[in-house]
Amino acid sequence: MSAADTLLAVPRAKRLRGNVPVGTILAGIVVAAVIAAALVPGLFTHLDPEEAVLGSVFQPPSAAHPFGTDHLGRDVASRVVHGARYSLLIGVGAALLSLLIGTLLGLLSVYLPFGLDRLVQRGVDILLAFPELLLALLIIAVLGRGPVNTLIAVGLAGAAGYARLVRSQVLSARLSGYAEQAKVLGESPLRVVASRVLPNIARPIVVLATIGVGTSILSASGLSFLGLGVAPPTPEWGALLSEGRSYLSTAPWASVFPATAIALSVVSITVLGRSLQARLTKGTGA
Amino acid sequence: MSTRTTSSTTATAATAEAAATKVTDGHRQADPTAVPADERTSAEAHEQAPVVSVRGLTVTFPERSDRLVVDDVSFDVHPGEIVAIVGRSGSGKSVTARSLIGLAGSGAVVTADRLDLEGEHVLALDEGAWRSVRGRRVGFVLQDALTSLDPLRRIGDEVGEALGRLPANDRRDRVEAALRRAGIVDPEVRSRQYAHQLSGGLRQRALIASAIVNDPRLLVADEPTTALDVTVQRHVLELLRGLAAEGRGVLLITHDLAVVAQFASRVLVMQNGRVGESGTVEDVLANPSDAYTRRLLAAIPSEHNRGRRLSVAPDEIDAAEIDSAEIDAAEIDAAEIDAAEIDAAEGPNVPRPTDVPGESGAPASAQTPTRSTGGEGSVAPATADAPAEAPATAGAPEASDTRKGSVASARANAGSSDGAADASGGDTTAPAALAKPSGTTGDLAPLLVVDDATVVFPGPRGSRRRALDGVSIRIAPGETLGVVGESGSGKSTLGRAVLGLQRLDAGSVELFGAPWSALPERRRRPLRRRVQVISQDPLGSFDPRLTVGQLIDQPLRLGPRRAAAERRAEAVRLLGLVDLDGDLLGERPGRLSGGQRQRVSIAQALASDPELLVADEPVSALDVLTQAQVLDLLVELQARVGLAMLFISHDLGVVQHLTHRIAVMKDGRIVETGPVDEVFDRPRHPYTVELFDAVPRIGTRPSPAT
Amino acid sequence: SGTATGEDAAAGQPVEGGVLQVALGNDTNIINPHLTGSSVTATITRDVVDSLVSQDVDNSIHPWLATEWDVNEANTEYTFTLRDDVTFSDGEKLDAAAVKQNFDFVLDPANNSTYARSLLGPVAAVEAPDATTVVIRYDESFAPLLQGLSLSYLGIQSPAFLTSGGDLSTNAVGSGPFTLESFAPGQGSKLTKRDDYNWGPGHLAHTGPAHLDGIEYRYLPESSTRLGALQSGQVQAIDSVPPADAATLGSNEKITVDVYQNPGVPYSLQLNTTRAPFDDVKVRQAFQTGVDIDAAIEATLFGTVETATGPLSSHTEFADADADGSWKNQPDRANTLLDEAGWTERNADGIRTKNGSPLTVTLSYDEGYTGQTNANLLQALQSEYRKIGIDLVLDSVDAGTQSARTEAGDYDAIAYFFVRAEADILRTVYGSASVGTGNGSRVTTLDPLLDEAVGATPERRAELYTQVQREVIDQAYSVPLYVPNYQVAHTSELQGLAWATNAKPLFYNAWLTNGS
Amino acid sequence: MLRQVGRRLLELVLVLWGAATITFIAVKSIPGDPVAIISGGENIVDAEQRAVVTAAYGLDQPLIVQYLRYLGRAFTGDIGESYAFRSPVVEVIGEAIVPTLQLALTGFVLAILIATVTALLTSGARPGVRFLASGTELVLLSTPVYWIGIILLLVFSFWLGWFPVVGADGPGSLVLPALALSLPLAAIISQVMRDGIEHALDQPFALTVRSRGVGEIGLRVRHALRHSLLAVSTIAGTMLGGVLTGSILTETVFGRPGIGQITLLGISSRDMPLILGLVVLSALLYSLINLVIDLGYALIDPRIRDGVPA
Ligand SMILES: Nc1ncnc2c1ncn2[C@@H]1O[C@H](COP(=O)(O)OP(=O)(O)OP(=O)(O)O)[C@@H](O)[C@H]1O
Ligand SMILES: Nc1ncnc2c1ncn2[C@@H]1O[C@H](COP(=O)(O)OP(=O)(O)OP(=O)(O)O)[C@@H](O)[C@H]1O
Ligand SMILES: [Mg+2]
Ligand SMILES: [Mg+2]
Repeated sequence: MSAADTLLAVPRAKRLRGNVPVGTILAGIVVAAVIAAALVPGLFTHLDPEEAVLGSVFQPPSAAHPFGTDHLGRDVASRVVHGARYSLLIGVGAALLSLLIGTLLGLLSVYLPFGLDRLVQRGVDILLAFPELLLALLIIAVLGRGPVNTLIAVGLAGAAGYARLVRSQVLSARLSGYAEQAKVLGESPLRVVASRVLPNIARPIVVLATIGVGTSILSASGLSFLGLGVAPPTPEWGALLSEGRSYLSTAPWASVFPATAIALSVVSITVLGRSLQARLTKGTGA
Repeated sequence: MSTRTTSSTTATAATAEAAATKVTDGHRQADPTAVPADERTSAEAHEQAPVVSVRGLTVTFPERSDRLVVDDVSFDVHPGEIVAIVGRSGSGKSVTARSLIGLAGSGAVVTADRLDLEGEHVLALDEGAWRSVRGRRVGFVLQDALTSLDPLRRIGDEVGEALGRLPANDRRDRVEAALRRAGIVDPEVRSRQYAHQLSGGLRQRALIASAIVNDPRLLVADEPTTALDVTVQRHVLELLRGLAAEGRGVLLITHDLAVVAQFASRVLVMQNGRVGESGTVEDVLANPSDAYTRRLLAAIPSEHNRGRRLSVAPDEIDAAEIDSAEIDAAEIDAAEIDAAEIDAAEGPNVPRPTDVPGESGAPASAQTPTRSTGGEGSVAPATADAPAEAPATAGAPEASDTRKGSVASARANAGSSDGAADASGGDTTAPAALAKPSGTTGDLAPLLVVDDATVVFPGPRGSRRRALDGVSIRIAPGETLGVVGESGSGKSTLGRAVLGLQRLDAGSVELFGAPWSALPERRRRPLRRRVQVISQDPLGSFDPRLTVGQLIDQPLRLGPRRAAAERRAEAVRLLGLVDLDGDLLGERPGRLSGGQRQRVSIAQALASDPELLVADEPVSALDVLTQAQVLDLLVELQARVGLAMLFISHDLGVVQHLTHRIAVMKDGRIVETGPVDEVFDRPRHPYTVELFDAVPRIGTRPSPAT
Repeated sequence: SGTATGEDAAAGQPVEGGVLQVALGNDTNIINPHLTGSSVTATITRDVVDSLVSQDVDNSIHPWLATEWDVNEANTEYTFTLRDDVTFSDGEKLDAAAVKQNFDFVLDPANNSTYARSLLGPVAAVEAPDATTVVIRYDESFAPLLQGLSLSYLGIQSPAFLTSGGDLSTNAVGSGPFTLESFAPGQGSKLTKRDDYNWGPGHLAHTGPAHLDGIEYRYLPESSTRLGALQSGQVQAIDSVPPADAATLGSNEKITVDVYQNPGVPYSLQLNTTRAPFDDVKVRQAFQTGVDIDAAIEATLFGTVETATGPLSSHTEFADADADGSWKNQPDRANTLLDEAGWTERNADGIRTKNGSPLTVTLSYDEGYTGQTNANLLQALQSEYRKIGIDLVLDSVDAGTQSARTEAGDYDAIAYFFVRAEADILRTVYGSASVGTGNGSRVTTLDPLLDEAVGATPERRAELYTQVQREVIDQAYSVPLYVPNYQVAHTSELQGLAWATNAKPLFYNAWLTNGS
Repeated sequence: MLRQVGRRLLELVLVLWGAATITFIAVKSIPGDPVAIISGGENIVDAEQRAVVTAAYGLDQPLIVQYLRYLGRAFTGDIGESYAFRSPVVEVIGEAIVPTLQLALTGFVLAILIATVTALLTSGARPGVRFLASGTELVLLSTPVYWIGIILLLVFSFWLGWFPVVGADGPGSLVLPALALSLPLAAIISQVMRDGIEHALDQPFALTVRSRGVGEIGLRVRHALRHSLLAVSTIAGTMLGGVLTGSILTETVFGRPGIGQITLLGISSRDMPLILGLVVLSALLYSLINLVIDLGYALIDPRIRDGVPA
């Protein structure tokens, strides 16, 4: 499922009005915590996420190890905290990459001259015909594993969806009254794109990118689950969940906490994205 | 059929007074004194019991605000009569109507002393009981026919929906019968079609069919003709009249006083949820006791008030209300013109306007200027001493040189930035009289020449549609050409072609004596400043991110190099020109009212200092009072800035009010063109005749079908 | 749980009937044992194809399809006498021509029978002088043949099937106690009993038809799923028991965990001797001896495996009886060795450096093949090695990349094991012929010893192999970790489970207590 | 009409060709030795064997020749033999697609059912109910699908023992995987659907319908639902495309055979013909689904049938 498709699924802004404030604040707190953990993990934990303590494997949650320890005696809490950096890096990076490539392709598919626009369009069609996961798997197979490669794979795989959305936004912005009005006023086409079309499609795209961060985190965790994402011992959340799931019956905490971290972050990011959308649409009075 | 007594006017006046008292008291309950009076009246007047009887209806939406959306409304609808509710947008007309079927809206709190359908109190019905009222005892035709039919279902299914469970055959028969009764000639075919396959008029008929399929005693029609062409509108209204004649009560909601004048027997004028005035149509229109009603009447544009202000400042009216003996000339002027329209052949009970030209300051009822006979400057200069410096010129200068002079001076005037800067407040500046070209445009090189323009669009399923088919027009400097015609006749396409937004498949557009449509966009761009547009939907033409100031700055930046402060000053000046406050510069257009938006749009267009303005239905989205303000502004600009305009509208009154010449379009062709009065008075083409005939006019009330 | 037993101490009398459900943790794409080296294929087809000979858990060879055989002195000529009453499940009769056809098929490179062909060795000719006699000839001595013949890879399949021209990879037709009813990659296989079977392997008492009506193998890759399936009784047996759960399972009375220690080369780190840092024997020795391997194994495999003591697991024939693993866990010695080798400085992370570059060891592994448990062990070791200043980098790649790297020598260490009851496996792992593929240490110095051993007498072979094993440890070509085992966890309903020597369960003899 | 069909076909061929080309380039740039894979993965391949295999699979040819040959053969419908399975790709895929289709379609139908019921029940409901519904949906959308699968397994198969987990046979074994697959999908669809229903309920025709005495249920089922289907079919179409390969995760958790499994295997073993086959399959499916969506639109919306903008 692509970020673009999720966006389509986003309920129209006004729907959420009733429960935005509390939810948004909570979501903001969660996202802030995740960002803090990514930047300064030391705020939350002092244990080394990669240090195996062979004497203390599978300790249930306790004061010393709030989330317990895993199959190598590593502190799960510390791994989850340190994992925020990788998951967030991948999520944000992949979303940005998708956004960049998608916007570029979307613009090119509208504005390139000499029929090249249609060429780009067909190219996007071809990319769309690849299921995202398959594309990501292929890219990983070519590039190898690792956080950066996962980022690239998820980002590239998602780009086509963004391109489609950007294209439709550009098209409708170009046909919009204000773009036409700018033309009547005598603005040059390039200026119309730069100062009318782009800024106006920026809103939905910013929302898309925000929600895209969440979806990218999910996609990356899927790759890790298949053993093709980030390689251990890097504590990316998907990898943690993937490792931990083998011990679900012995040590549920090794997988439950990473799973919760993923779900909670993605929910919060999505909630933020939606309230952002709500605010952006409200601001225009449309 | 329906007869009225003079006492009904008194009764309503009493109600209105009572209501006014109540508001000052802050109470919401219906004033008991108001009701018996009306009841007595109806008991006397109607031998039959009313199908619906409402007393003291109040509706609030407590979740939204404490405002009384409907405030103490009382009325009856008797079998066989059409009762109209008029009022501007948001005055509570629809909510009132919807309350009759228990659908006032989600979260609505409805109270009433009485809400009786055929004698049964229905207010306290539960949802299930309401359902058996809807569609069975009350047929409801909602506002906006074009979207009131489920586009995904067949007409037959829609119409038959109110029937409940029935054998398929019976159902089909009854659906077809209803369609036929609604004036659809081929119900077998139509019932299998979808809404989009029907024209607007047919859709409205289908909707009416779905409302009467169960043969309800009351039919409520909420603005049944708003989106329709005048010709279609007329047919639909005739149909309603026929249905009433069959013995139904019809509650007709509209904002068009002309429709009321022509089709209703009684009318309620609503304002802010309250009934400002009610009574027989003749009484209310001819002798409006309520200031608001008078404003509404005054705002209707037509030939007769051309060159004069349509909008009357509310304070003038308030002043008038305080002392009705000293009625201001300005409003009387408006009232008298409309009164003049009321056909002399009306029933004997109606107070009749005389055929004597009125004198200024005379009481409204006595004011009856002669109907214009088409001569220039025939409008009586009835308002010489009006406080609003209303049309100071009775007749337009006839000589072409004078006209030239007037254009020149107007442009010069516009050029000096302070010349118009003080144009604020509707009553300080008088719009100049319409400079009327006297058919001698030949001596001036035309600004715009459209020659044999043809535009072909690909239609559905590979078909091709000629939106423009060999259209030729020309507009001289300072001249306003009105373009009228039914929907889809190619008016907008013509406008877009003139703006250089629509490629021509054949023919040419020349602007300012040079090729235009033949130029590549690159070479058109420097000339674009000289031809500007005001659109029907100003909001859509504004970049939603920009403030009013930025919007106006947009063309200024593209013009001659100027410092930011200078441009700002210019923006303020332009806002002043359109009668807006400079404070609005920082506002976003989304938060402005419709009239304000349209003014901003005009200011933006003027910022380029254009010579030609294309106005595509610039007022059709506005309610009649706002429309009046914008039209006044345009008239003023015509004179002061000497703008030439291509004015597109489907509203003949508006066109007549504002333009010098008109072109009538049908199916992409111009079927008739000429000076506005000439065409209006002596239409030659049958389509023009039909078009003009269909326009409901106050005073052209045909005798009701009995 | 227990170690290898030839045959479960059968509690009570066998019950006839019932279909056994087995969940396997790995899958195979190809079910024809001639065409693949997949151990899953070997497991499943062990009950479908019969071999010429069978091998008991004590490594002794017994008759099966061959009633007797004769090997010449030089180990260059093997003559087999076949049973004459055996039929394939498609009705074809087993005879010498059929056997010859099987081996010729395997030997033809076009058939891509890579693994089976390597088991046959450098065959000069296969002959079928009469209907019940098969002769296999070599130009040079080849001792390991009999053990190879006992594996299902060289099981005899119906010649009619082999020449049918159909899709050979999705079917196998043999003379075994079960016939392969269906096979679906990614899903599993179904076996049904042959009622007329009467030629069971010589090392088992039972030779008649199988007790079970059928066996259904299902592929359940998720260990938690597999385990759950067993615990909830949806299957009666699973393999690849997750070590972490083995203990819990052991305490469950209804479930038995049977373990068979794999013969062959233990799971080992093979150190690339051709490039730095492991071109320096001192670094290799330090790496081999510097950390507490056994502790890491204990922690990550929860005591479910035996730790390795030498290059061959202890019950492989010719395993060095004196190997005791005493080379392990000598951090002081390792530190001295590293100091001597010049890795004296340490960087901020505590990693030793030499001329400014850190002591990094890249271990390239294919996660699919390696599996979660081994990956855990490697991570545990990584953590341990850091203590003596070695940065063990775990580079997880996919199978294709891994094979390319192995080929090109682009690694410092790789980890794998080989299952083979025959010490000749040492030639694959340390012989120059397989440098780049099997020989991860890329050593060529052991060739004379290994080549001589292939055709030598048992006594000489024992000598030679012992010498090889000692050298592998002394020169630190390898760091043996643990002896992989094959674990079958099964409910108490399943009885009579036996083992084939390549550590595969044999269900021929098994039964379900509740029958059908 | 004929021209339309022709254009669509041409587009399809173009997309297929593009997808196949990209895949060819990608797979050829995956490092590793295809011969080793062809020869059975873990095995040791000697030089003689290598030569035979290399020649047999044309791997000794220049890449461009391999590419052209592949295209040429693909054009005649022969997409080759899988390295890993040593069977024709068509057969391998044909076999794997059955369980995947079963899973995907069941999951999809289930998702639509769940979504329809929740959307109908919660559209326009009280804020509390709506919050609960949309909150649940959000959580389902934000939880990794495989984790949902594992939890379902744990609860319904291992603890409660309601459903078997193993394998792919019998309808019982389909329940949990289909449910796992359908939950996130249902979450999305029900959001879109509820939104569509509420949007439809806001439209003038809804009031008209009410004014005919039709009850809330009738209004929703007969009118609003159908309107929401327009939006739903767009998203559901793109989802369905994703479901087929998205089942990789579900298949892995539930140990089901199918396209997901062979995709993973194909990629990890550089099984070029198989991957190409899979890509061509998904491109075909993508085009097919788009076609079906377009047809579906036309079926739902008569305006589209007539080529009139809605
Ligand atoms: N469901 C509702 N909830 C809250 N406020 C409502 C609702 N329906 C109508 N209103 C408010 O009630 C007032 C009257 O609305 P109504 O639709 O009756 O006006 P109207 O006279 O029919 O106007 P128009 O000519 O534009 O149709 C408006 O201010 C509107 O915002
Ligand atoms: N971009 C377009 N593509 C195809 N057909 C078009 C396009 N624009 C207009 N048309 C068609 O051309 C015809 C003329 O349209 P136009 O908008 O000029 O009519 P109009 O007179 O302005 O009608 P209205 O009063 O409804 O605004 C119509 O039939 C319309 O459907
Ligand atoms: Mg209304
Ligand atoms: Mg138009």
